[in-house]
Amino acid sequence: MSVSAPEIPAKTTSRFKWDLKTIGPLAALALLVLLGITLNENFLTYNNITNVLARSSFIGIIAIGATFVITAGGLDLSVGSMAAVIAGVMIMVMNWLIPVFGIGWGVILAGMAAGVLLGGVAGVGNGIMITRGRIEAFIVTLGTMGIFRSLVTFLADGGTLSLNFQVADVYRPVYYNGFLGVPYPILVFALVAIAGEVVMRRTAFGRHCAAIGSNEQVARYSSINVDNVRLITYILQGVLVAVAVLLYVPRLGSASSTTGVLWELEAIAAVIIGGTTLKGGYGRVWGTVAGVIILGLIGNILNLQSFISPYLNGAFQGVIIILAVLLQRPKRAS
Amino acid sequence: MSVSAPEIPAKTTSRFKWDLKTIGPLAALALLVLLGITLNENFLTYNNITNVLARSSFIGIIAIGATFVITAGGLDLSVGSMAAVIAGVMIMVMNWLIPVFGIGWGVILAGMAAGVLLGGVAGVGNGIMITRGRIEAFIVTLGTMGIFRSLVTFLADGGTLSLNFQVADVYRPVYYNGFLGVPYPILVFALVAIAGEVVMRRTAFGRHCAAIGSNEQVARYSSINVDNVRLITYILQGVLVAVAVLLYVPRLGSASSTTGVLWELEAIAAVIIGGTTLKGGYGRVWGTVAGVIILGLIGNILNLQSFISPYLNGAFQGVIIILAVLLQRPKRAS
Amino acid sequence: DDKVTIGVSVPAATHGWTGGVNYFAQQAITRLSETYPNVEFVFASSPDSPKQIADIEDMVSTRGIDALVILPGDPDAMTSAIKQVKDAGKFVTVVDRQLSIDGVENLYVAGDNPGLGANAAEYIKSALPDGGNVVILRGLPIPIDQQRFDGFMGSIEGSNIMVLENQFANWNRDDGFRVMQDFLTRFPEIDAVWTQDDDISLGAIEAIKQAGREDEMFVVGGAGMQQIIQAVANGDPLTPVDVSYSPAMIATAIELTTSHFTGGIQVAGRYILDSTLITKDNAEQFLDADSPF
Amino acid sequence: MADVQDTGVAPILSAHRISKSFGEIPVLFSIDFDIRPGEVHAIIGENGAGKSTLIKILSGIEQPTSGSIHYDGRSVVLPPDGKAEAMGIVLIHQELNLAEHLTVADSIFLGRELRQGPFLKVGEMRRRAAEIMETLHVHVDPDARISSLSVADKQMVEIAKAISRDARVLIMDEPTAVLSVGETQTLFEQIRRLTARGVSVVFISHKLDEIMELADRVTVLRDGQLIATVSTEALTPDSIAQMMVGRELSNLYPPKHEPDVDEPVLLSVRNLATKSVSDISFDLRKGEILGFAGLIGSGRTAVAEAIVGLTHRTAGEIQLNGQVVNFTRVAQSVEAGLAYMTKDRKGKGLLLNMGLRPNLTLLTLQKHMRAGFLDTASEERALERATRRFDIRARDASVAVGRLSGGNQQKLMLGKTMESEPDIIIMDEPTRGIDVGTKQQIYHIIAALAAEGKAVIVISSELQEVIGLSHRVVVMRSGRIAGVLEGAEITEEEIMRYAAGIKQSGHDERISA
Ligand SMILES: Nc1ncnc2c1ncn2[C@@H]1O[C@H](COP(=O)(O)OP(=O)(O)OP(=O)(O)O)[C@@H](O)[C@H]1O
Ligand SMILES: Nc1ncnc2c1ncn2[C@@H]1O[C@H](COP(=O)(O)OP(=O)(O)OP(=O)(O)O)[C@@H](O)[C@H]1O
Ligand SMILES: [Mg+2]
Ligand SMILES: [Mg+2]
Repeated sequence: MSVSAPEIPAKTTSRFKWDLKTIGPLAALALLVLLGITLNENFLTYNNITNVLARSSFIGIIAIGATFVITAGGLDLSVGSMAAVIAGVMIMVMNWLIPVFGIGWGVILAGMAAGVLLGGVAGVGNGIMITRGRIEAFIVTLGTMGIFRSLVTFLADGGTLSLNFQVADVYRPVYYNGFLGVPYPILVFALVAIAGEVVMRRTAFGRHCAAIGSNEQVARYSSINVDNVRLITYILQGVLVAVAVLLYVPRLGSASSTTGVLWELEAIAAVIIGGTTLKGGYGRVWGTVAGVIILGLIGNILNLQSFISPYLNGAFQGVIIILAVLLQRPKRAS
Repeated sequence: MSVSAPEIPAKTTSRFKWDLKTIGPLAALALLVLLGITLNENFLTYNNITNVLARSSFIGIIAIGATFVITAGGLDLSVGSMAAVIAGVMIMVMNWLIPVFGIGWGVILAGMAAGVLLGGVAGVGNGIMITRGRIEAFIVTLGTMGIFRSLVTFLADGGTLSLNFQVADVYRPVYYNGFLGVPYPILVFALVAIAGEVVMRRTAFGRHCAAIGSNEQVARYSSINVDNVRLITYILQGVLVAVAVLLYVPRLGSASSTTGVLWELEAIAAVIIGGTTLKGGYGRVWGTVAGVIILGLIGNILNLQSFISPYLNGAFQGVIIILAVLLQRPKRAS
Repeated sequence: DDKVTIGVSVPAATHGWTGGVNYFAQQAITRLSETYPNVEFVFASSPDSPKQIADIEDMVSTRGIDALVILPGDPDAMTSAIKQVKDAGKFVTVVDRQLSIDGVENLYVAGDNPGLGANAAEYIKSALPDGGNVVILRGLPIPIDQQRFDGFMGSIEGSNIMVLENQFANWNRDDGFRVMQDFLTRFPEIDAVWTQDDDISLGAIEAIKQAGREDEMFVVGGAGMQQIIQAVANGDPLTPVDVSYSPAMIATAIELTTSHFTGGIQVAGRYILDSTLITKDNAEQFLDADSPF
Repeated sequence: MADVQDTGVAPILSAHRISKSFGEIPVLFSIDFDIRPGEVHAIIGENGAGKSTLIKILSGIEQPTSGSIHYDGRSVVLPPDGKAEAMGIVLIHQELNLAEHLTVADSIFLGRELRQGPFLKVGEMRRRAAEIMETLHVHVDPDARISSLSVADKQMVEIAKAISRDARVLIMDEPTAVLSVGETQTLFEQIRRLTARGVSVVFISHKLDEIMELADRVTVLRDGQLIATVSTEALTPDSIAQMMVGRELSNLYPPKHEPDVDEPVLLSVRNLATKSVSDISFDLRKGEILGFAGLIGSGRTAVAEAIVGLTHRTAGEIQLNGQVVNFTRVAQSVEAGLAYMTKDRKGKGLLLNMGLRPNLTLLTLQKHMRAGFLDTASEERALERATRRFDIRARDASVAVGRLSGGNQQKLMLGKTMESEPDIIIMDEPTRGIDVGTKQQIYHIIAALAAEGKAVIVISSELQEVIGLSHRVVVMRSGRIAGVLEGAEITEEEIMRYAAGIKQSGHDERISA
């Protein structure tokens, strides 16, 4: 066939299209920063910015895991309770091991290892029930949300599990100190975000997540091991929850039945504000990072002013979340 | 070519397939009832059963609305907060109108009208933002959830809004009394459920909900007004939240910022336990009713026994929810 | 520059009592801002510990507070963050809940949680000298609840009062109603109900009335909600007493802290507000028509 | 070949100087088109020529960028979203347009349910649906869910839905692409019945014999331009093809080179059984093209899916190069050099919301890794190669695959399967929706693969294709092999005899013939 069609040359579109959908979360972020600057001269100070970013890092790291889960068409409601259990167990393990290792990094590293292991196991549990048990992710993780929450209440005997003070003193710098003036939580968050973005865009796993979320059948026919990829997203989520907890414990030094309440909602909100589709098939990690920072800034800005009654904080938050997504709404489907 | 296919004879499947998927929620329900009977001799008493059903009726009525929203591929996270606002406003309206109407049914009917109106308006708000604003339902209703919750906190000044005692006395029978021994809340719940089932199965609206949830494009090309049908599901949800509140207010005569917390999760869980698919396209109201009663019974059973530490209530709940859905899990997709 | 900024941080109004805390705090702030124009208040109300820590961090880094009045939602979780405020040279007043290390705060204005439980237990023992059956409707599984519960159980120990069962009613009326209904189904003989919180009491009372068993038992709550105090004052046999645990303690703390800066008096140390038993006789002094709680 | 002269018959629906662009990309240039009462007007053209776009404009689904539409002589703006159905303009979309969760009866009446007051006449609709399906000789339960139907049955539901509408103009976009001969004939009967009543039909197909059989007039599009509208009597399949692709089309099928009898057997299937097929045994030799014929639902797809591990097999043995294999996942079969291309490109083949590149390489991402990361440049190169080899025409390379023309989607899927460089390829309806020009090219590719020493199984409902390509043909019927034909036996009549169960052979003697 020699006569080829007089094709309009395939447009070499630039890789990044700077359309509304792309800049949506960034625009919302920029507007919030502007608002912050107007409200308070201290807004842009080193202290304030590092404060906001450091405390957003827990949700941030969890939300990056959620980006993968959601992109692959799943959902994990259990992350907040999982964080509480992991924190509780970490604290108990560290307290137990003091007689063995003495006060010092040995105990902390053992605790960290226990935490990451537990996160992985919790992820395996969720993932196995969803993939092998073929139960709706919403239900499985709603169930484990209750189970984890109960577990931490039970372990803490209804109260609070507190880390031994001397150990807490050794551990505290992991949250409060930093490297070259950047607090460790921000560094870890940044590293996880960069790694997450690379995995999503530049590895087969990331591509497979999107494929599964987009059309599970097509993925299966394209020789993707759908169950395994899904399972891995939940394990990744579990491990990232544990990583977040590694930074959370030195900040609070305790865990109770109220630890991590509603984190799941915040994480999912951040993911969707960032432009990932809730039904799966398309995810972007950098968007999630923007979403997390938007949520963090909303809280910060509320503290910078005194006109809004604290009773109405939630309303302000709600309005901003809707506006942030309004900025990137899709055009009417053709 | 006249040779017609030597077909495998058309399966004449009976209208109702009594497969696991159908009887799943009923089986779970039956097992729970059995468990209850074993645990406590009073379980099957008239009092206990009417107690459980009557207090499940709020969530039940809301969950029936949620069945339509979810079947049409939507989601409404704001129902709990919406219930709180409606309750708060109803109480305020009734208290205000006492000087006008005096103590009596006039005030109550005015309050009811205000409640239903507000529910409808709230539904219109959610629905318009989702359909005309084309913002993801998760985000819109997460936003309004915050807004409504703030609003009721604000209206109650952080405390509790209480209905005038004399009006409350007139209104009380609406929750506590009944007709032929069946408490009114149960009657209303039953009526809403029957109406819901009929609308879902026997009207074009119900069918259009399923079509939209299954494939929006197909629905649109079948000249279904997708936006309008969606909008109506949210309005219906709002009105049903209001109906639930009409029964809630006479029970305790008060509303506060804690009213309706986590109702959205409970309603969605009931819907999914009932066999409706979270991603839309298939919904069944009777399943939702079973789901609601399952959730109600779990709480009841927990209070009727003493082996499980109250710290572990949530775990029991989680396990039962997962099991209830496990009973109706789909066969491995071909 | 004698301008003073005082930060006030309390938990969000997630149940009646914290609702009261929010109300009294804001009322005190409004009142004191008028009286002392040179004192500025920054108020924050936070749903959980991380958020509360974030709020006080923001107060220090962006609002330049000189003093902090804080009712920590979860004192163990808040201790090190509060210590940082102290280390930054701010005056710190802690309200209601003891931090997990001593000596952080300059001023401690406290309620007595174990005392709340013990007071209720003492009354029940005295009201049921021949013994009786008690059910307990607890709050949320957090430390305050545990302290109250332990206080109650410690006091009831050794008596002939029998605790049939305890369940969480999450400090709200709906759950109080629900749990009490089921307890009534389950236990044919209940002589007293301890709810440790008046919001729960209101729900439980409705359930008892519905079952028509209001003559068999009485309810002891806690925290001193106006509606219950009024009933106590009226001599309602269903609520013969209440145990005070006033959310207004936050106002006391704010006032004391303000006077530290404005009155030139050094304020420090511990102010413990007792949990007193409110009976028909002393109910009048606890009534406050303006309180929303 | 002159354009058809004005016959004086007033057209019922006509388009005047219609142009259409998607964003910057023009796809139709000033098209004139008209439909007369009671005629069958076919539109033909290469993949991506703009046929589907034109008829979407004629039914209001898309609005033209410029130009006008006249209906009954009056200039109209057609309402969007299928609302033109109320005016009597009914469209069957090229891509299946059914909601998977609904039942057959629900789907047929979707958007215009029969009601009694506010309530649906459920029983009535079920009965009418069954009737309509009966006239089409389709045996599906009106209560069956769409998701449980085969692609062909879904297409029949679409047809049922369309002919049950009160249409004045019935527009069908490649309705026969997934239908076998028998079903196509049933459809044609219905079309003739409708045209006899004065209904006008617009018919798009790449099967030129169908056009010759059915159409009164033919409009040819090429690259968005109107080439001609001519009456069918003036045409031969060759002349249509020539107008379509702009050159002579000789030798649609390449010459057959029978493999040597001593070529090794690459794939050997013995007594394979699944839920829907049983007792399947055959051999596939190196260099062989083995056709699978049979009526829709005869189990050809089921055999293929069982071999590659997509469905569970209940019995039987499969040998690859003499080794017993037991694939449970597609990845294993691809690894072993055995690839399967599905016939359901929308549901199982392509990710419609993604671009061409990720779709092309989805099956073979491992080939595009550098240091553990995806190498986009390498993927781009693969896309370039596939675009050339399979003549994939995307006017906008960044477009989501769902926006490609149907034939170009099919070509992309072919490219995707071939990316895995399999030794054995099972192609299920490989030329579904592909224009004759490209078909020829694909046939040559298949022949070339066989000549290279690969082995190919072609499952096809187009008998001509099976006959033209295959060295041997397996005919299936009701989940079993009814017969195996070779050489001169491979004729339309013989295949149909086996497929319809008129003739039956003990297959054992035939397998290794
Ligand atoms: N919504 C859309 N957005 C962008 N481009 C589109 C869209 N719809 C169609 N196109 C482009 O318009 C051109 C014509 O497509 P069309 O579907 O009309 O072709 P066709 O003649 O029907 O081809 P086929 O025979 O393959 O079905 C193609 O290049 C296609 O990619
Ligand atoms: N009863 C059934 N239950 C579930 N899946 C089935 C059933 N029957 C067939 N299938 C599946 O449906 C698909 C189509 O199979 P089918 O046998 O209808 O196709 P075919 O006749 O081989 O192909 P064609 O339609 O091209 O002629 C296969 O994946 C098969 O496994
Ligand atoms: Mg087309
Ligand atoms: Mg078939």
